[in-house]
Amino acid sequence: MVLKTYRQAINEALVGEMRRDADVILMGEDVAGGAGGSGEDDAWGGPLGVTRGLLSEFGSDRVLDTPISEAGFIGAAIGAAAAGLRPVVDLMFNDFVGVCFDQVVNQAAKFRYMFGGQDQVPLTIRTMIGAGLNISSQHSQSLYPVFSYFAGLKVLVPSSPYDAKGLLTSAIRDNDPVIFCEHKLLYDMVEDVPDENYSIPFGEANLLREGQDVTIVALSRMVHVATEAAAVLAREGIEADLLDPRTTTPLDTESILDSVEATGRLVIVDEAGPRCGMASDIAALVAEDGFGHLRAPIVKVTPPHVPIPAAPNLEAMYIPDVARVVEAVRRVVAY
Amino acid sequence: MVLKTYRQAINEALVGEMRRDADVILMGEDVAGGAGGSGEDDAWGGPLGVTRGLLSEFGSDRVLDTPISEAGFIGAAIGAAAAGLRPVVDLMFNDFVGVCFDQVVNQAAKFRYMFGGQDQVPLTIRTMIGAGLNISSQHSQSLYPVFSYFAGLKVLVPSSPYDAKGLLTSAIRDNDPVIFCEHKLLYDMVEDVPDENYSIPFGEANLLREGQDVTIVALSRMVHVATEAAAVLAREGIEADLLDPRTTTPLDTESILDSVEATGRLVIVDEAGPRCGMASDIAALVAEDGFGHLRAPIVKVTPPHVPIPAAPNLEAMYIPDVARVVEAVRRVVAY
Amino acid sequence: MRTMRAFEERMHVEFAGGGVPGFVHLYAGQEASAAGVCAHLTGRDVLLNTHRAHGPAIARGADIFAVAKEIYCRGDGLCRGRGGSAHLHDAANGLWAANSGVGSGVALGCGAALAARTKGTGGVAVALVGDGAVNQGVVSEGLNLASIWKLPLVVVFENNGYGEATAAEYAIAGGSIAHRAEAFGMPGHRVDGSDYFVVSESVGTAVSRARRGDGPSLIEVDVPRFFGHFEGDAQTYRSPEEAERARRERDCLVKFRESVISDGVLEAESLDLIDGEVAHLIERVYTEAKAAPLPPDSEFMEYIYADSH
Amino acid sequence: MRTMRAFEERMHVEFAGGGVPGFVHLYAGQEASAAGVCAHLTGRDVLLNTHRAHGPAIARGADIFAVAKEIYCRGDGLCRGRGGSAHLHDAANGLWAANSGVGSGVALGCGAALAARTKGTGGVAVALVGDGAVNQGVVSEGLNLASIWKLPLVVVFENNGYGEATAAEYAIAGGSIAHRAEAFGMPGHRVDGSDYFVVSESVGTAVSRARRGDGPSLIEVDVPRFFGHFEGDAQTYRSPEEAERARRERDCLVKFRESVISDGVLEAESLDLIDGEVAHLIERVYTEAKAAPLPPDSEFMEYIYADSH
Ligand SMILES: Cc1ncc(C[n+]2csc(CCOP(=O)(O)OP(=O)(O)O)c2C)c(N)n1
Ligand SMILES: Cc1ncc(C[n+]2csc(CCOP(=O)(O)OP(=O)(O)O)c2C)c(N)n1
Ligand SMILES: [Mg+2]
Ligand SMILES: [Mg+2]
Repeated sequence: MVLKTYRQAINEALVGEMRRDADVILMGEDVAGGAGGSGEDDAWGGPLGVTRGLLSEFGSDRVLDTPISEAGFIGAAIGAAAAGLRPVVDLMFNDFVGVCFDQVVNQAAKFRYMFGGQDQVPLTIRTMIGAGLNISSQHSQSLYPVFSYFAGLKVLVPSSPYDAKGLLTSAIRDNDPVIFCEHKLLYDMVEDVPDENYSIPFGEANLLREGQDVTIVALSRMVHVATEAAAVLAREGIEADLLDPRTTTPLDTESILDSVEATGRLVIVDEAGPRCGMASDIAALVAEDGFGHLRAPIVKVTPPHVPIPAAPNLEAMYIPDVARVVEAVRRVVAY
Repeated sequence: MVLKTYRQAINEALVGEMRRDADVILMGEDVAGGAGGSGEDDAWGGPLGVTRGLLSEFGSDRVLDTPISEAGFIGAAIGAAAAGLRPVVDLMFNDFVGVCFDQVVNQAAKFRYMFGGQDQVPLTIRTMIGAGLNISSQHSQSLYPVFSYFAGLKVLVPSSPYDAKGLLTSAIRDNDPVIFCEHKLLYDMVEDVPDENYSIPFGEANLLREGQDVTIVALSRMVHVATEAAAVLAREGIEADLLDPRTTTPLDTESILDSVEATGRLVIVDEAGPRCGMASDIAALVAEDGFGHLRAPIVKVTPPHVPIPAAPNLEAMYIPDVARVVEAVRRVVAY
Repeated sequence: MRTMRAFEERMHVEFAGGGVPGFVHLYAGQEASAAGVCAHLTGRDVLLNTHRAHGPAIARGADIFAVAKEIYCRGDGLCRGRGGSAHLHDAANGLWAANSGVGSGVALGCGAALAARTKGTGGVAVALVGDGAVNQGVVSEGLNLASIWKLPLVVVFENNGYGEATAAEYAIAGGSIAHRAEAFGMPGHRVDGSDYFVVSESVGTAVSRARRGDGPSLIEVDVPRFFGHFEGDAQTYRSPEEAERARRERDCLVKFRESVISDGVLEAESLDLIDGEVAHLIERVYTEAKAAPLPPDSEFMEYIYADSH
Repeated sequence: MRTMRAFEERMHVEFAGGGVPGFVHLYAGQEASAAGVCAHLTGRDVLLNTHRAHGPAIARGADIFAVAKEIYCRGDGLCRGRGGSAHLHDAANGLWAANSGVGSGVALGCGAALAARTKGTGGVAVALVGDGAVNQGVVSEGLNLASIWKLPLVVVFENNGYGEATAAEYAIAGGSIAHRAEAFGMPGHRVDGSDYFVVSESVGTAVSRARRGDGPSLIEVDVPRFFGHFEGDAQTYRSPEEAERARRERDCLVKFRESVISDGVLEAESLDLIDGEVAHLIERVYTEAKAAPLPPDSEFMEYIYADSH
C-alpha cells in the first residue's frame, strides 16, 4: 500500500479498467488534454488532472476530447454503451447536468426498462460535486438527491481515495448507468490505496466508528466532518455509530436501520439541500421502518434552502460544520 | 358560481391576468394553435386546449407559438421576465424539463440570488404531470420533488379547478419563478369556480376533512384518492385530517405539524417517486419537528422506485390507489 | 410500403373505435422515407426511430405482430408492453426506439456509430428526425459531433411540414433543414419523399459514404403527413384541402406503382397480389394483437437494472 | 481598453499572490471586442456577458470598484459577493452576467430583445459567446428563435481559439462559426478582433440593423487570449510561442495606438497620459477592493425570493 490522493485513486481505477477491458472508452471536455492545440497532448488531464496519461497509453480512439456539448456527447455515450462499449464520461461539474438532464434521467435511466430489458447501458458518468471553492451557486451544488430520485440510475458518493478507486472500478464493470460523484475538496486527500485493482460492491455502507449512543449517517465529504464531530463527542462520553452509505442508489437501508435499532437516535449529515434531499430520504426511511426504535427526533444537519453564495464567509455558513453536528448530536442524546 | 373544468379554470386565470396586465405574455409549443399552417389560427389552443381564444383576444405579440426548443424559449422567457415582462410558458409535459433543466434550476432559480437581489424573475412555467394515460416513462412523471430541491423556485400542485384558477393567478402575479404543475388526469374535473379573478396565497394548505385519528397529507391528484380513502375509513370509524399542501415550495409546514400534533399519526399519499420525493420530505419534517407527538410510524404511500410502464395493468399498479391508502391508515391506527 | 400503409389505415380505424392505449402517431404518407432508408441497412446497422414509429419499425424488419402487440401494450410486444406506440425498439434487429425529447436520436446515433467504428463492425447508424425536432439543441450538438469525429452516421430529417400543429416554415429559420448541413461541415440534400427511388438513391449515397469512413451526411426528406399529428387531432391548423391534395398528388404508393409498372419492373397483377396478402396479414396481426394478454403483474419490477431480471 | 488590460494584468499578479477567491478567467487580448461592442450600446440595451467577464463589465460602464469588489466577493461588490468573478451583473447599466452553462446568454438575450420590442423601448440585446460555447445546443436554439422572431439581437462570438484547452479548430465542425449564420437565416461575418475599428464597424452595422427591426446578426470576432483559460492554467495544450506571437502581433492596444497616432486622431502624449491615469485608477481599485469587508453574515438568507428582502 502507498499513500495516494483521491485524484490518483481515480486515475488508477480508470487505467486499471482500460487495461482490463478494451471496450472501456473515455469521453469529456479536455480529458485528452485539449485536442487540436499547438502544445503537447495529454499533459493536462482535464480540469482536474485525473485523466493525465490516458491518451498516451490508450490512444485517441479510446480517449476522446469532446466539444462543449454535454447533451450530445452523453447521448453518444449512452448510444455507445447500448451498442457494446463501456464509456466513462466526464461531466466536469455536476451542475452542468442542467444541459444534459434529459440524456441522464430520461434516456440513460430508462433505456433498459422502457424497452423491456432488451439492452443494458454500462455507462459511468464522473462528475464533481460540492461547495467550498467560492465559485457560487452554479458550480458548487451536490445533486445526488436529484439523481437518486430517478429509478434506473445508480449513484455513488465516495468519501475517500480507497473508496473512490474501488467504487469507480465497480461502476465501470457495472452494466447500468452509474453517476460517480467526486467531491471537489477531496481530490488532494491521501490514504493507503492498493496498487492492484479491487472493487467495492454497491449498497454496502462503511461503518467508520462504532458506538451505542447515536447513529450518524454522513455522505461524501461530510463523512470527514462527522468523523471529527464524533471524536469531539467521544471526549464528552457520547459514542456514535458512524455510517457512510457510499452509494445512495442502491442505499444500504439495512445497515442504517440496524444501527438505529441499536442506538435509538439518528443524525444525518449531508451537504446536499434540505428539501427532498438525501437527509430527508434517510430520515423518512427510518421514520417508517425504524420508528419503533427511535428515542429522539431525527435531526438533519444540512445547508439551508438557499443557492450557494460565492463569498467565503457565506459559503462557510452554508456548509455543515463540526460544531453543527456536535450540537445536533448533543440535542438528540439529551432528548 | 358555475361548474367549470380544471382546463377552463386555467384558461380563465390566463385570460384574467392577460387582461389585467399588458406585461403578461404567453409562450409555448402550439399555444397559439399552430403558427404558419394552412388552417385556422387559435382553434386548437395547444395540446390541451387550455390556451384557446387567447391569440384572438391578445394578438401574436402576446401569444407566441415557439419552435420545439424548450431551452431556447424558456431561456428567452427568463430574459424577458428579468427585462420587465411576465411570461407564462407552456412546457407541455414536465418530463421535458430534461431538455431545459439548466434554464429552470440554474438560471431562473438563481438569477435573483446570484446577482445579489438586483432582479426579479416573474416567470410562470405551466407543465403537465402525472401518470394514467398509458404513455410510458417519459411522459408520465411527477417531478415536483426535483423542482422543490432547488431554492429560488416556487412549486404549485393544484388538485382542483378552484385551486388551479386561484393559484395560477397568484403565480402570474408573483415576482419569482413558479412551476405550476397540472395533473393530466384532472383537466376534465369540474367544480364551482367563480367567474371573477381571485388569488390563493402560496404556502397555505387546504384542510379538506377534519378528524382526530390520523393526518393524511396528499398532493395533486392523490388528494382525490385520499378523499375517497378517508370516506371509506370514516365508515370504519377512523376519522382523518386530510391536508392538501397545494404548494410544495413554500410548504405549509405549520399546518402539517399542527395536525400531527393533534392526531399523532401521519400517512403521506403522493404520486411522485419514493426516493428523495415529497413524501420523504414531509416525513422527514415531521420526524424532526413533530417527533414528540408521533404515536406510530410515518407511512408513505407512493409508487415504487421504477420507471413508469405503458401497459395499463402495470401503470395501475404504479399509481397509489384507495386500497393502499386505506391499508396504510389502518396499519398506523392499529400500531 | 403497402404493409406500413395498411397497418396505419387499420390503426386509424381501431383507434377511433377505442381500445388502443396511449397516444398514437401515424406514419401514413411518409412510407417511402422509411422504405428508402431501410433498403440500405444490414443487420449490423442501427436505425434510430422517431415517435412516429410504426412505419419505420415495420420497414426495419421488426416482427409486425410484436409491433402491433407493443402498441397495444401486450406482454409479448416488442418491449413487453413497457414502451407503447412511440417506443418501438428491437435491439436484435438494429432498431432503436425514439426517446423523448425529440431529436435525441442524433446523439444516440453518434454513439451507435462510434461503437461500430471502434469495434470495427462496419456498421452505420441512421437517425430519423422530424422537422419540428430539428430545433432541439441536441440535434445541433449531435450534428457537430458526428462531423468532427467523422462518424458513420446519416441523419434523415422527415419534413412533413409540421411539428404537432406548428408549420415547419414558421419554426425553421432560413426555411430549410438541408441548409444546416453546410454549417456543420457535411453534405446535405433535400429530396422528394413521395418518390421511393429518389429517397433510396440519396440514402444509398450517404450510407456508402458513411461505410467508407468518409463521415456523416444529412438528408431532408419532404413528405406529406396524411393523418393528424396524433390520432384524435382535429387538425384545425391546416386546411382539409392540404391533406387531400397530398393524398391525391403525393402518395408514394401510387407513384411507386406507376413507376414500376411503366418501367416494366413489376406488373399490376403482382402488385395487387401483394396488396391482397398484406390485407390478410394486417387482419391477422390486429386480431392476434388485440387478443394477446397484458404483461404479467408479477414482472412489474423487472428490467430496471441489469441485475434485476 | 487600457483600463481592461491594466485591470487584468494586475489581477494576474494578485491571483498568483493568493487572496483572490474562486476561479478567474482573464480577458487580456480580447479588449477590442468588448470595446467595439459597447461603443454602440445605450442605457436601454442589454449586454450579456460571458464567464470571461471583467473586461466586458468594465467596457459596459459598470463601476470598476464594484467590479473588483465582486471578484473579491465583497459585500458591496456588484452582486453583493454572491456571484464572484464569472458573474458580473449590473442590471441598472444593462449588463447581465453569464450564467453557466456557457452559451445561455443567447437564449436570455432573445428574451431581453423580445421584452425591448414588446415594450417598445428601442433597445437591443448583444450576447457575447465563446468559441467553445457555440457547440451548446441552447446557442443553436437561440439563434433559430431570434431569426424566426426577427428579434433585435446581435450574437458576438469571441473566438479566442480555445474552449478551455480544446482548440476551436478541433471542436467546431466546418471550422467556422460565421458559417452557422446562414443556416439560421441571418447575416454573419468574421472579423479581426485585434482591430478595434474593424470590430466596431461590424457591430455598428449589426446593432443598427437590429434597432431598425430587421432582425438578428452574428459576428465572429477573432481574438487572441493572452493568459490561460483560467488563472493557474499551465497551458500545456498550446505552445508558449503561440501566446507570445499573439502578444507581439495581435495586441489590440498596440494596433489602436498606432492607428490613432498615424491617423492623427490622438497624440502619443495624450495616450500616455491616459495610461498613467489608468495605472493610478487600478492601484486605487485594488487597494480599495482588497480592504473592503465581506458581506454581512446576517444577510445570508436574503435575495432568494423577491419577498425575502
Ligand atoms: C423535447 C420535446 N419537446 C416536445 C415534445 C412533444 N412532441 C412530441 S412529437 C412533437 C412534434 C414533433 O414534430 P416533428 O419533429 O416534426 O415530428 P412529426 O411529429 O411531424 O413526425 C412534439 C412537440 C417532445 N416529445 N420532446
Ligand atoms: C455547459 C457547460 N459546460 C462546461 C462548462 C465549463 N466551462 C467553463 S468556461 C469553458 C470554456 C468555454 O470556452 P469558450 O466558450 O471558448 O470561452 P473562453 O473561455 O475561451 O472565453 C468551459 C468548458 C460550462 N460553464 N458550462
Ligand atoms: Mg413534422
Ligand atoms: Mg474560447
